[in-house]
Amino acid sequence: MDYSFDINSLDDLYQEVILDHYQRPRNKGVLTNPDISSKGFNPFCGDEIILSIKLDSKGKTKCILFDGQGCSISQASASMLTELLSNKNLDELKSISYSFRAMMRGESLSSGEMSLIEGLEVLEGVRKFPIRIKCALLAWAALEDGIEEYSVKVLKKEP
Amino acid sequence: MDYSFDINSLDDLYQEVILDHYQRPRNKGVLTNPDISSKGFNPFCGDEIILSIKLDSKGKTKCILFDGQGCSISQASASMLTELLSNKNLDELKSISYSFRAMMRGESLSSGEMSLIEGLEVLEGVRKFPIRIKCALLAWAALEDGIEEYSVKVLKKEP
Amino acid sequence: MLDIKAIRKDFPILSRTVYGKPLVYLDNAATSQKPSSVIETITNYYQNYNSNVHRGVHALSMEATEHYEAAREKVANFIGAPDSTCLIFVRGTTEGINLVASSWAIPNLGPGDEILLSEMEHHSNLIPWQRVAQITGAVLKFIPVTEEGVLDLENLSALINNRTKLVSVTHVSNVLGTINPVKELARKAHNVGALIMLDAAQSVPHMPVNVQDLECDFLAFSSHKMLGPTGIGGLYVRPSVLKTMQPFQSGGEMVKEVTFTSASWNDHPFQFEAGTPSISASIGLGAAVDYLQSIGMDEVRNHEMAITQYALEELKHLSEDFIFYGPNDISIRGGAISFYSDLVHPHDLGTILDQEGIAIRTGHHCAMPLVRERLKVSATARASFYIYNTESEVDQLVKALKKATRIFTNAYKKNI
Amino acid sequence: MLDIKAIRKDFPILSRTVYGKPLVYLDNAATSQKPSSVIETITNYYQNYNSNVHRGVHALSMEATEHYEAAREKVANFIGAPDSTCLIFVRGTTEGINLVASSWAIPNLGPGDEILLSEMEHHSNLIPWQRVAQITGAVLKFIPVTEEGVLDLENLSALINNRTKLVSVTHVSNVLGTINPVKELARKAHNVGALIMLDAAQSVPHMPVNVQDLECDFLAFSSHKMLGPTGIGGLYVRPSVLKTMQPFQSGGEMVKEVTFTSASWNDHPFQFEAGTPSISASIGLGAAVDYLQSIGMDEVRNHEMAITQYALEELKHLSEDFIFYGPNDISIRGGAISFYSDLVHPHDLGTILDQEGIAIRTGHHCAMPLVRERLKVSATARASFYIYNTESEVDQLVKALKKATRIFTNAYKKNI
Ligand SMILES: Cc1ncc(COP(=O)(O)O)c(C=O)c1O
Ligand SMILES: Cc1ncc(COP(=O)(O)O)c(C=O)c1O
Repeated sequence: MDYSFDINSLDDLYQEVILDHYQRPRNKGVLTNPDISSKGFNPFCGDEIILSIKLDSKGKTKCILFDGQGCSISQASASMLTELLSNKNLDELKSISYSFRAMMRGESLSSGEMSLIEGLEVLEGVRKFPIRIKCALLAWAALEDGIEEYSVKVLKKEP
Repeated sequence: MDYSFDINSLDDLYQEVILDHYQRPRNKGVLTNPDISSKGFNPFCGDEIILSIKLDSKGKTKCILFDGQGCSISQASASMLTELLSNKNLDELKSISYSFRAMMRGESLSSGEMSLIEGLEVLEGVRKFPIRIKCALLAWAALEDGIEEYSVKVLKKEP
Repeated sequence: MLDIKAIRKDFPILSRTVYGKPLVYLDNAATSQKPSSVIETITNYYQNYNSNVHRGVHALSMEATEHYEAAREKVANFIGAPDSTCLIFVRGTTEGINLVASSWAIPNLGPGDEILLSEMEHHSNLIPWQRVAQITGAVLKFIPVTEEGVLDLENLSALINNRTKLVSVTHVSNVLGTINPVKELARKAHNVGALIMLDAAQSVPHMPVNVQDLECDFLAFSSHKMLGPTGIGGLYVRPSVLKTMQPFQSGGEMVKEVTFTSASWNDHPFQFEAGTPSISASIGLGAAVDYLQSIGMDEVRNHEMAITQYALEELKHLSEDFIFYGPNDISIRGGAISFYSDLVHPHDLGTILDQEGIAIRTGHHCAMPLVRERLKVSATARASFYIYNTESEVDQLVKALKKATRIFTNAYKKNI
Repeated sequence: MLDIKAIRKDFPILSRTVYGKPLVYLDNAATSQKPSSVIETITNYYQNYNSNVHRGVHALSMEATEHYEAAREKVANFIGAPDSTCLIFVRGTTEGINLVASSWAIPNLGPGDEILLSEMEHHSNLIPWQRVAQITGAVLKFIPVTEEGVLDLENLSALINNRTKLVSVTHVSNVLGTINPVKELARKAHNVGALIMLDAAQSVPHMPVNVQDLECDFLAFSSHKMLGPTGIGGLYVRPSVLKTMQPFQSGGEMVKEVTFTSASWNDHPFQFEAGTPSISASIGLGAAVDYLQSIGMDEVRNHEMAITQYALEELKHLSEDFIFYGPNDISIRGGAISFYSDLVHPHDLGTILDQEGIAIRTGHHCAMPLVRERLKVSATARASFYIYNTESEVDQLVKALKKATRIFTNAYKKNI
């Protein structure tokens, strides 16, 4: 990249929805007895996300909370994650996470994939600020780690 | 120094006397029971000088041998040292060594000092080759170390 | 008074733009910019006398060796070392501290011995000692940091006691800006027979530093923070201590005689410089020292006091959401100002300022325990100054911070 | 065929004079010269995007980080590493070997374990293992060197046995020029469950090297010997081994979460790169790799084979006092030729050649045990070639050696 002349719009980054989630985070907190629990940490900036998930008897997400501290992007992305992922099974969670990653990598998504991540498109503006992509992905990386750990430990199968 | 244009005369360095000492070293060998014994080693080029000195009852040098391997300058300087230093007491050895060092540093010597190191002037040409000065001094550094060690250990006094 | 305009002309990077806007570089505590004289010294080395040092009889090698050792002389002289044999070239402050940990502390410390640090240490002056503690059984103690951001010396006589073997503290904090009373600490340490190491990463570049004056035993600093190249720095060790130290890395250059099964060590400082050194960077550091000395370290310090004072005053005009860390007394603070606002997270501040061409640092500044456990935030924003910074740059900083506040305040208003 | 004329134009230093004579640089095994593209890359870094890496949200820091990591990619790709996360930036070969000694060998070896070296190792691949042996109780074994200057593999099955935990050998000898059969050694090592480390200081600059092809576990090399800046180099570690290694130096950059009393480690390779790295040198090394790849490593190797062959033939015309070391078979030797004459000591040869503008190296070449205990001399003279050397330079070398012989022969005649 050439940083000499590129001008990026801060409006793309700080969309209203994002700042809303940052300032009024949904589902913030920590579950006492979660089925899945996982932490994401970015050593370079110190941002932190803790996810805790309770599954119902069918293996679907019953309750997802996040906790943590960090910039608007990491916190908003986590908040949006908790909203979008309620009442989904683990395979669905993974599909959504992979689709979101694909979007953040700039890949073109199928309409099926697009519909999976409905509402998250507002985060696409982050792509213009490459250093901030990690912020947007922090909660999702934690989610994937949590599912993997759960699969290995609880379901006793390789993810 | 500027190495771009300086031209040094190899003749100054490789004077006949020096090459003579190099090719027909005087007093080469190792004493079995020396009073003073010392080794000089230059880690950067591997040159090595071993001095062994026997003193007479008056504390004067009775026999000085050198052994070792290395370049013409280090070996010739050692050979010349053994010739010049016979039948001298330790203080005289030190005065000669210091005067020689002074000459190699480019200091101007008194006529007394000059006469002390008579014959060693041929080594002054080495000064035009700064990297080789260490070669010329190797045997002398060993001598000084040897005297110091002898003073501390045998004479039990600080040098 | 510094002629800042003239100085700025010496730094090519200061005329570049970022997103079409002039660069305002306020990240000097992370690394400084380089004057042309330093860049040209490096170029000149590679174009005219590049060679390996210490082992060659040819002209290039002699020339390179002369310049390399002349640089060591300059740097030793710059920090007031008694001579250049007690100045070891290292990669930077971090390697300097690791060297002391490996070559002095591990061989000398044992269970129950105490190492005294402070709560405001950079990771580089913390984790090596955690490792030493783990290996030797020594115990880490910490001088607390007060609310104001200075060392709390109230219990110092308990903290520096007969078990204390080493005090290792930062001379100037890279987060709080605090200048610590290191000479006092040195005296207290020596009184109980302990040694003192100074992390001088943030002092040597910014103020006169004299190791004999400070009575320290070890002092480490980084070239890249003092106008010099990356990849080099200095470690001063008091001569009497140097003699007792074990080798560090091993290999070529640091040995005298070697057989298949044994080796004897070369004289210091070479004993501690295994392998081909960072020749160009060392010589470049020499040029940086020349540049700083031509300005005068007192002048450097005066300029930084003035601009820091100005910045502290101007920044107060920001919304009350902003918290500023570190002492207000300018005589005990260097040119780094950390701040935090709940409204706009430091990381977001960083991005918004970047769009204005203003480079500040955000995060934990490699001092996570201080930032998280004492300041109790996950990150701060930090502006840090050097000889080429101007009051007008401070004004731009304040303006951009106001813009950031506006973006988040407007959203906030909408969102409630 | 290389266009040597064009290549020489890329190296500014080659147009300088020494004592009024054109420089003939034949000390490439010690360090190589640098093309303009490398020098300009460094200048460009300092003039346009100098910044600390990995921790900044501002443009300069992002730009510097991109270039720094792109350089890592280039270097990893150059040596055929599976990806760039297993390429650690180190100061050079020496630090690379020290890292393996500290972070892998010391934690893994114990009394009775064997480390197999060869008798032709550089101090940098000997002394770290002497230290490991001392600390862990492991035992050093040596593959002998034959009269011809190659490894004597006759007793290899005894030397590589169940107690062997590591084989560490030089890929190409800096004294003898010998190219060792390292792939065979790698297989034998792996057969007994041992790992293999290659000192590739003299191979990576001069021939195609592919770590996966060679099946090695560790491989270290220096930038300054391959057209790149001083102060940087690479250590490749096989990914499965990398995961098991302990940290090396500690401080900033290599940690994840830090409290006052504990720390967790960052991902590799960052875990092994404590402190601010040699940013400009790493990026400069990337430019050196670009330059070498634009020529092609096969071409580099072919040129060196041709000029070494030519030199070996021409040097035979010298007086019979001269002894030449290393294999005659050009397919197993690199471009370094060591020689010795009782008539003119290597050190004197060095000085006389220097006066003709010819730079060769004299001494023990940091391989004292080989030179003193096997070749049984105190020093050798060594001419070593690279892409910019010409046959006419070889002719000048031979001519100057004849002059040296004359000076000493004439004296000899007079002196008897
Ligand atoms: C075979 C060999 N190994 C190791 C080294 C050490 O490399 P450096 O001094 O760059 O660490 C060298 C060069 O000096 C060498 O030729
Ligand atoms: C106070 C302090 N100590 C140590 C360091 C580490 O310096 P380096 O990364 O150059 O080794 C820094 C800078 O990052 C610092 O500010």
